[in-house]
Amino acid sequence: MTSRRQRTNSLGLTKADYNARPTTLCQGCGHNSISSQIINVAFELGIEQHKMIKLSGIGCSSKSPAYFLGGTHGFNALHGRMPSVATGALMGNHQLQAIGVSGDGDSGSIGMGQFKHVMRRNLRLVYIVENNGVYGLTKGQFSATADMGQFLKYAGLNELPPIDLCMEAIVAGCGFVARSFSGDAKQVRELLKAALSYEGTALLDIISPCVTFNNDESSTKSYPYGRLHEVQLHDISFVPKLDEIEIDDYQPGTMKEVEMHDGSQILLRKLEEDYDPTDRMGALHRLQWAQEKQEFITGLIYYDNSRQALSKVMNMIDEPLGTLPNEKIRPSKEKLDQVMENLI
Amino acid sequence: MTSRRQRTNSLGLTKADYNARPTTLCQGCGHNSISSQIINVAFELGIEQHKMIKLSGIGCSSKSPAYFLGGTHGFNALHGRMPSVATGALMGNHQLQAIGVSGDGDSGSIGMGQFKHVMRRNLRLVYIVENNGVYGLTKGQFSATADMGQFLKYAGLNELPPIDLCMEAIVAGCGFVARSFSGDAKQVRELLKAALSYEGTALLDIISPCVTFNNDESSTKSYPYGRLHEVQLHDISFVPKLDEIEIDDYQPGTMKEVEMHDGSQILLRKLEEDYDPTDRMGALHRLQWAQEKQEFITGLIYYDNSRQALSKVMNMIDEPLGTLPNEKIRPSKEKLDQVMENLI
Amino acid sequence: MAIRSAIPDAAVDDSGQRSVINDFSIVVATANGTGSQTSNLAILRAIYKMGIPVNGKNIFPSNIQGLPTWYHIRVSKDGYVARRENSEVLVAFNSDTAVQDLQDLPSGGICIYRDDLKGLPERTDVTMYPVPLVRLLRQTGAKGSFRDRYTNMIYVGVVARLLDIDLEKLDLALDIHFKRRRKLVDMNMEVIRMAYDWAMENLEKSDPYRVAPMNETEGQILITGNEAGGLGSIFGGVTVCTWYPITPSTSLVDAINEYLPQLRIDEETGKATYAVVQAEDELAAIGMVLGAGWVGARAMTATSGPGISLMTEFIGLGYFAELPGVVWDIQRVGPSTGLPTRTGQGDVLAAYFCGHGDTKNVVLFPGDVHECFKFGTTSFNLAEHLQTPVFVLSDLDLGMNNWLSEPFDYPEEPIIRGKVLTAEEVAEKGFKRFADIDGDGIGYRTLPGNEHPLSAYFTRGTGHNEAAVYSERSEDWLENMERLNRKLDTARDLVPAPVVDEQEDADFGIIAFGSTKFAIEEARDRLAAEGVKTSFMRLLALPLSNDVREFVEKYDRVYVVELNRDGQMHMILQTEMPDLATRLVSVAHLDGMPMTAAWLMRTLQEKEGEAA
Amino acid sequence: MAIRSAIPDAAVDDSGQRSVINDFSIVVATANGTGSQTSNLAILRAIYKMGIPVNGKNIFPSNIQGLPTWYHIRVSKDGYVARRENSEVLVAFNSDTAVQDLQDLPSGGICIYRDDLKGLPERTDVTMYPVPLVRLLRQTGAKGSFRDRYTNMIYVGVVARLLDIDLEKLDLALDIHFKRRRKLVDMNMEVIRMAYDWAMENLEKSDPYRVAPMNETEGQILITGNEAGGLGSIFGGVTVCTWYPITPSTSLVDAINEYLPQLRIDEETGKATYAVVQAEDELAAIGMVLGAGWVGARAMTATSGPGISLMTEFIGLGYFAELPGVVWDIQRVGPSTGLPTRTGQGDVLAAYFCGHGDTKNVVLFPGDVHECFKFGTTSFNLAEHLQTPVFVLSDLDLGMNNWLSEPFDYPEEPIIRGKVLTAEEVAEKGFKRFADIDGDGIGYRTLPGNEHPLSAYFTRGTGHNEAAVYSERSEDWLENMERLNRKLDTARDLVPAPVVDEQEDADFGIIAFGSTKFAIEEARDRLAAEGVKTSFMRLLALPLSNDVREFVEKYDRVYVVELNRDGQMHMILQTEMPDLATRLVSVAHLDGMPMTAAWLMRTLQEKEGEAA
Ligand SMILES: Cc1ncc(C[n+]2csc(CCOP(=O)(O)OP(=O)(O)O)c2C)c(N)n1
Ligand SMILES: Cc1ncc(C[n+]2csc(CCOP(=O)(O)OP(=O)(O)O)c2C)c(N)n1
Ligand code: SF4
Ligand code: SF4
Ligand SMILES: [Mg+2]
Ligand SMILES: [Mg+2]
Repeated sequence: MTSRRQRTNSLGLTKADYNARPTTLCQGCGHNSISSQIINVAFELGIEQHKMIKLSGIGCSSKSPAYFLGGTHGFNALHGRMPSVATGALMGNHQLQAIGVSGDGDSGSIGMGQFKHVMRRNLRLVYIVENNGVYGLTKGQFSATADMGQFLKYAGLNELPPIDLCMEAIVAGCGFVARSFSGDAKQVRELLKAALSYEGTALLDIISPCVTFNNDESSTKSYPYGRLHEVQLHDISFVPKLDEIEIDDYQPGTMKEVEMHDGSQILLRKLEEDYDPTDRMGALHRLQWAQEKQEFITGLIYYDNSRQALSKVMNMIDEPLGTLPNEKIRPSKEKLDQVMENLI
Repeated sequence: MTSRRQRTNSLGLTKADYNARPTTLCQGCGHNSISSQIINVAFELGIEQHKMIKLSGIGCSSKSPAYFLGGTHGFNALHGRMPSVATGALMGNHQLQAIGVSGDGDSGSIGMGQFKHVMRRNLRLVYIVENNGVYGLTKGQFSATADMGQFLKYAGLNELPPIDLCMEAIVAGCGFVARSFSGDAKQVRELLKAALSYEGTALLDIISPCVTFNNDESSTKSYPYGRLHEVQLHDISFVPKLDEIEIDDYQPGTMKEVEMHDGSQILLRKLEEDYDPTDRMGALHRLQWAQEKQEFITGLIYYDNSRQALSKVMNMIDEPLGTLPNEKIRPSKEKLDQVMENLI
Repeated sequence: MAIRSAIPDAAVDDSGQRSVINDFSIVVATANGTGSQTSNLAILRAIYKMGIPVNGKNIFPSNIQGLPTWYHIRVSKDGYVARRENSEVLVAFNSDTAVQDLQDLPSGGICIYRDDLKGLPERTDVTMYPVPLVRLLRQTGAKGSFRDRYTNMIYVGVVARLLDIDLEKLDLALDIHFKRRRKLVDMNMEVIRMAYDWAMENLEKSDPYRVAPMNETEGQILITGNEAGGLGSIFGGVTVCTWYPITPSTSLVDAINEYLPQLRIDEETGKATYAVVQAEDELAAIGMVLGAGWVGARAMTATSGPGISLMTEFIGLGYFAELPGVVWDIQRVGPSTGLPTRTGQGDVLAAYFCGHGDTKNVVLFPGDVHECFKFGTTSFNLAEHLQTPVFVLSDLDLGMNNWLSEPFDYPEEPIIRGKVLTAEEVAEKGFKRFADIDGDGIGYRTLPGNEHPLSAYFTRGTGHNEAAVYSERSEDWLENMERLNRKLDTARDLVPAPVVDEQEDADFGIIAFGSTKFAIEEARDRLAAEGVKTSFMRLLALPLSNDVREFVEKYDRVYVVELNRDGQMHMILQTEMPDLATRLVSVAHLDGMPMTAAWLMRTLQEKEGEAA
Repeated sequence: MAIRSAIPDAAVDDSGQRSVINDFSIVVATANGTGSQTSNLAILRAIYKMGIPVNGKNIFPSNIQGLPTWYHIRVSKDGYVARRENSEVLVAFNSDTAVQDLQDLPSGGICIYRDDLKGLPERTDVTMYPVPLVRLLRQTGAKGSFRDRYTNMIYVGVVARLLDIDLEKLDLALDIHFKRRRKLVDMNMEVIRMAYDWAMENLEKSDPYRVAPMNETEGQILITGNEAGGLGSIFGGVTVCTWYPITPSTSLVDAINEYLPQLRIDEETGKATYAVVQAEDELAAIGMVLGAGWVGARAMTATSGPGISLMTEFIGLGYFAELPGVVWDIQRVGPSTGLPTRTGQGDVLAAYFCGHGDTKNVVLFPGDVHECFKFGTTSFNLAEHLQTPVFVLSDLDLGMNNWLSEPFDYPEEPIIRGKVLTAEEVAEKGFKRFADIDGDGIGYRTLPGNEHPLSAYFTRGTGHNEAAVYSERSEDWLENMERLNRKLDTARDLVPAPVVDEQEDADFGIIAFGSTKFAIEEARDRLAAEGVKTSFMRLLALPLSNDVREFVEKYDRVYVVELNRDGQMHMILQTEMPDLATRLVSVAHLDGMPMTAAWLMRTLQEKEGEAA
């Protein structure tokens, strides 16, 4: 075999270094594409895998952390409970960058409460919902994001209104809310990069078709539907803080730049004229409208970086709490004696 | 003692007939006022107590069903779990009219998931949140509806954004969403009456001050704040279907009538010019605005009766399932034999 | 006491050829999500349609597509249906596992394999039948997803030829499977026939295994425990069924969903006499059950271990507030998420003591599909009569695999609604919710909707007195909790009594429960053949009925056989009979697979050796 | 063996008057939410500042305001602190309960009551001291909410006069209570003095009860078990504490929240070396604990029964995925919501077997405030060393009541972080997460953030092999579960050993755990005085250490004493020692109140009678 030099990134690593175990998901499952994009992004950004953690709940989607970033510690938690485990992990070590992967059943049904509350807390967590409108792993029941009126061979007719996780996140206080489509690799990548730079909880609600149980074109969560109907709100690119920003074809009014905490930028080339992702009401409005019209909008739906990450709010020491030396975590004898004195 | 004739209602009952055990809540607790209004409304509407059920979770608020409608079966469930118990009860007997009482901790913290999902299901349930921004029964911790930046003696500074249960309900698909103030007896009553006529889940988010732990005027959930800052979106009155409607001072454009499924009407005398409670986006918008401005708006915030109650969607037989005769619930021998035949 | 070899002795048949007829096992190794279930079920059905007792067990992975799956078919002229440790006939169609699969094949067995498999070990002690899969597939002209399906039909054809399976019966089996859609049947039969013919021409049968028609399955049905439980619940009068999907319980509710519309639509109105609700999680599912039970519905849910854990708080409420409700736990392997597609009996303690504080719950243990059906009525009757949550502990093996069985008789057990007072009765006798009028610990209840003004009371998980009024008084607490204990004692007489089979002068006793009965019965037969006499008590319920003690008293050693690590039933038996504790010997084992008679014989032999 | 009368024999003092000094109990009956706690604590503190051993128990309702509350103060020159069945001194200030309260007063007792109480029974066998509350209140000029508070100070003054409590010490007690805010102290002392003076002039002391200074409490601290546990956790190195409020555990986290800023702000940076998070519920609280434990934090939560039930699924994950974490369960009375403000020991089974499938957890049982403090370190050490969730089962009585105690010594037990590999160690030795290298069942772990590329692994609740890779293989499951059992055996040697006090030729043994020790010690003293010898083993942990068996082997009868209905520890002991099962006699009782020595003596006497 000819030994072609493999492309390496700033750390001198090849993309293969970001692989993990081979997937056991179905061929063509949207979740696999998302895993690939995570690998791509980690490679492109030159991420050090040991500085990250990956977490998930239970479901096909939640299995996927086993299939990317093999050099990163992972935690496959309980059904619907990834948020609390991530919260604990990020309290115990707030230096880590966390990716949480969940499903629509995992987050929208059993995990609804934890989903809402992790959004309120605003930890530094990229929260990916691999949304297929169905319970994949248990073979095809409707999840809470399935459309009202949808019909599935296994589950019959869905008669309940869908939960829109982007809306839920915004209402709960999340400051980075995006929707994308696993078939739109570039957008997924750029959103992922931006989310990783965000100093708080970033929600990526990625429509990720289940080819086995919910891929009929009549379903808004299918590939055919997504390919035909995706409406990008903007063309998004992420510019890391070190890069020289060079914007070609700059036309006033067609481009929005969003400056992030760490100095990176999100560049949005507007496709939908007056969409402003920093306007909370506008964002809710747009989502509501899309829901009514069954429009599949994608892009950075809402952005706000006015809230601080929880570790800052809590004034936590810079070092990870979990590995503080014993001297720092057991007060002195004098201090105990003082306390005792006051109790006499 | 002189025996004054007591006022009686259409059933010949006095108001006292709607009492239950004496309250064990603190004197002046907002929850007690709400209980009184429930008693008033039941008396005024001539409600037959055995046709109702009352349910609750755990908390001071959730104790209150013990203090109204003593002739009604009650169920004091688990913390945050009233919605599922109510759902089961209304599946088992969809003829019953249900009042569910919960607290802001009960619904907004531990019960968030069930809260959202009962709204999606749309059973015939009047869901009252007695919202005081605090955990009363466990003595003064912040609940999820407490304002960001609020300070409490016991709990210190609240650094998380509040959950707005009206917004949550609308986003989840609820078609009757109202906010009120336990200090505004008349409004509470009219909203309650309307909610009882609604054929689906109706949310009443009633700010109900905790005089013991959260009644400082700096708190938006206090009596002083409520009294000073309440902004009614409209003056609401409920007209049962049998009443002759007589509207005095009718001025075009100042009044909105909402026709309910059962023929009753809600009359809204507009106080806020262009507020239209049947506009979902407008409602979300208004709530969002109020949240940002810390405005205390009350009234019928959102109304929609396009969805059917779950029992209809499920095409359930008219009689309560729970008490169907044995013949109706055990299929015949012939049917079993048929099934067996097909399995050979 | 020698353990027999796993391979039945070969006999010599009329034609003078050594042959093993209707007494061997087949294992089909494929990947899941390829449709191999259709093929495997076809083989199973065809054999049983030939009148031969047979049992199929699917050992499948916890994913949707592409991971190894093994389908075990046991053909047993004597009607044994337990798993066997070895299968003599291997269909090696999964390249990922073929090497190991072939290694596991016992000496003398046969291996039917796709000839594109690489690196198979050389074995001279087995018969190898290569199948030129790619070529045969090409002949079918199959493309795309059909390639997978036809691959599976190809091994059906080859197996049919080699084992003498009747092609007519295969056609019948597919006809049933595809619900009479002949086109589908014919398409698949064509492939089967092609492979059959190819095998006829190209493979020389040189092994002893084959089937031959019998008359032992006439009129029998083929059904899974979950279907039986679902049907049983329908004939038991379920009106509210709530659930949250979880393997291996999902198919129980699937069955309910499938059969309800055909069995329980009200004839007059065309409306449903039931409600099935997919809940947002197990917390909600059990909450709904108790809410529905409170208003009088026969309410149930089905779940597995993780769901039971989540329901713990609500079960405690149900116990203490005395609410009826039925929870089917189709056990898989725990702790935690564990092995979702493997079988076990590890939730005995979790169910019996479910809840903090002092709780003890009624638990039923169906041992076969008949009992699954039967307990559909029994569970509701107990729940309503005792006003308490009732668990039904089945398992993945019983629940998800197909079992041959006599058709179910119409239930003899009437539908019993328990002590519910009407308005008239309240008027007559008065009403105190928790008064123990009958001395059995069970109070009378009224349902919401009862018009009598005194019928209303407040149901709660907090302390209360006889009149259901909130109380923190020590005496009220004590009395109430003692009454609940009395109620549990009442339950001892009400729950189904153990099934006992005693042999005179038995060497020892065996106590077990649930689906291990098949392995135990087989082991007992084989032991008996070797002169070892045993008595067997199969528990059908907790709390224990009083005859358990009598049984244990009779034997010096009573082996408590169960599929878990800690010997959970053994613990419960010990605590209820401390004076007999040392007679009770735990035989507990859990590796995710159904128990085999061979393992049990070996283990009993060892333990008997120790005791001797 | 006769039970002594509940009232201590009165002695005759120097002055020739019959007197009971420093050996009686007071009960103050008020309504909650009125501030009576301040008054009661003042009495308690003043007595202890007089050098007299004393203990206070608050029997309060589960609401915020207006329901009956009883505060029991036991004055005991001998240092007994268990609850007594009767109190000789009644302060009847709650009109709702006064009739019953007076009825409960033992003959010879005294009743200090507000003279506006109606319908009190006539009793000639007790001494009645009426207090003209309204008049005295008027004298204070108090209005509004001050009326309640001053009402309570009025009884303090009267009690002080009648029992000879030192006014100086009362001043000191209030000074401590109000944290040196003298104005508050003086305002209240003024009312106390007024009432004292009124009593001096108007009430003629005609009963024997009084206190007299001793020197037995010098240097002692007054602290609740929850404060001690909170402090202990801080000195044990807690870094992440998550919680959801629930009575009676809330005050443990309150203590942590109160002390952390003063003890654990990093001196260099002024930043926090800890994180305390109020979770949205118990499911989230325990999830956070396990997530934090996974990254190396010493993480804990505190809850009570309902919280434990909700945590069940996560505890199973913690057990199986081998994650450290500490759960304090301050037990209240269950099942279900039960009696939230009453005490019990009903969560033993729920904690030990928490989780479906086969789980067994490490559980600690502190018996006094010292052990609460100590176990703050022990619990984390065990959790990290054993890589598993550890329960600490305290109870409401121990946790929420104030106890006199020697000040806590600085912990001797070092902080132990368990088997955690650094990047260098991974490079050197390699890494296989679940390999049992040391034969103790405990693998080595790496923490997220470890730079070595081989250090990463995937933590999960599903089946896995030694290398932490997903596996459905039977052998992997078996091996892993057997290793977990070995780990539990390792725990037997690591957990704190039982505390044993044996008497030679003891008539029988007693096994107990937790806060019942006070009643047991008192009962043993009294039994000894009557010639009955007993040996006492107080368990500090589950799993049982091996010395338990040795203890049981020595006695024909071993009473297992516990505050629950079902004798939960008794069950566990029986199953672990079936051969000794018949020696173990359950003495279980739960009515919500702390155990009394008198009850225990009575019960033991009965059981001994039966045995004889
Ligand atoms: C407590 C609990 N309940 C139920 C299950 C069974 N279960 C596993 S995955 C799943 C649904 C997964 O759906 P989703 O989150 O949408 O993921 P997908 O498979 O579609 O990617 C369920 C119900 C479980 N593992 N745990
Ligand atoms: C599972 C569980 N966790 C915690 C508690 C303790 N608890 C009782 S009430 C309550 C909070 C009540 O707050 P809210 O719902 O706002 O009612 P409020 O008392 O303010 O009316 C809590 C945490 C409980 N009863 N059950
Ligand atoms: S079942 Fe659906 S979600 Fe699961 S792996 Fe297959 S395609 Fe993906
Ligand atoms: S504590 Fe607050 S919420 Fe509870 S009863 Fe008192 S005033 Fe009401
Ligand atoms: Mg999904
Ligand atoms: Mg509240």
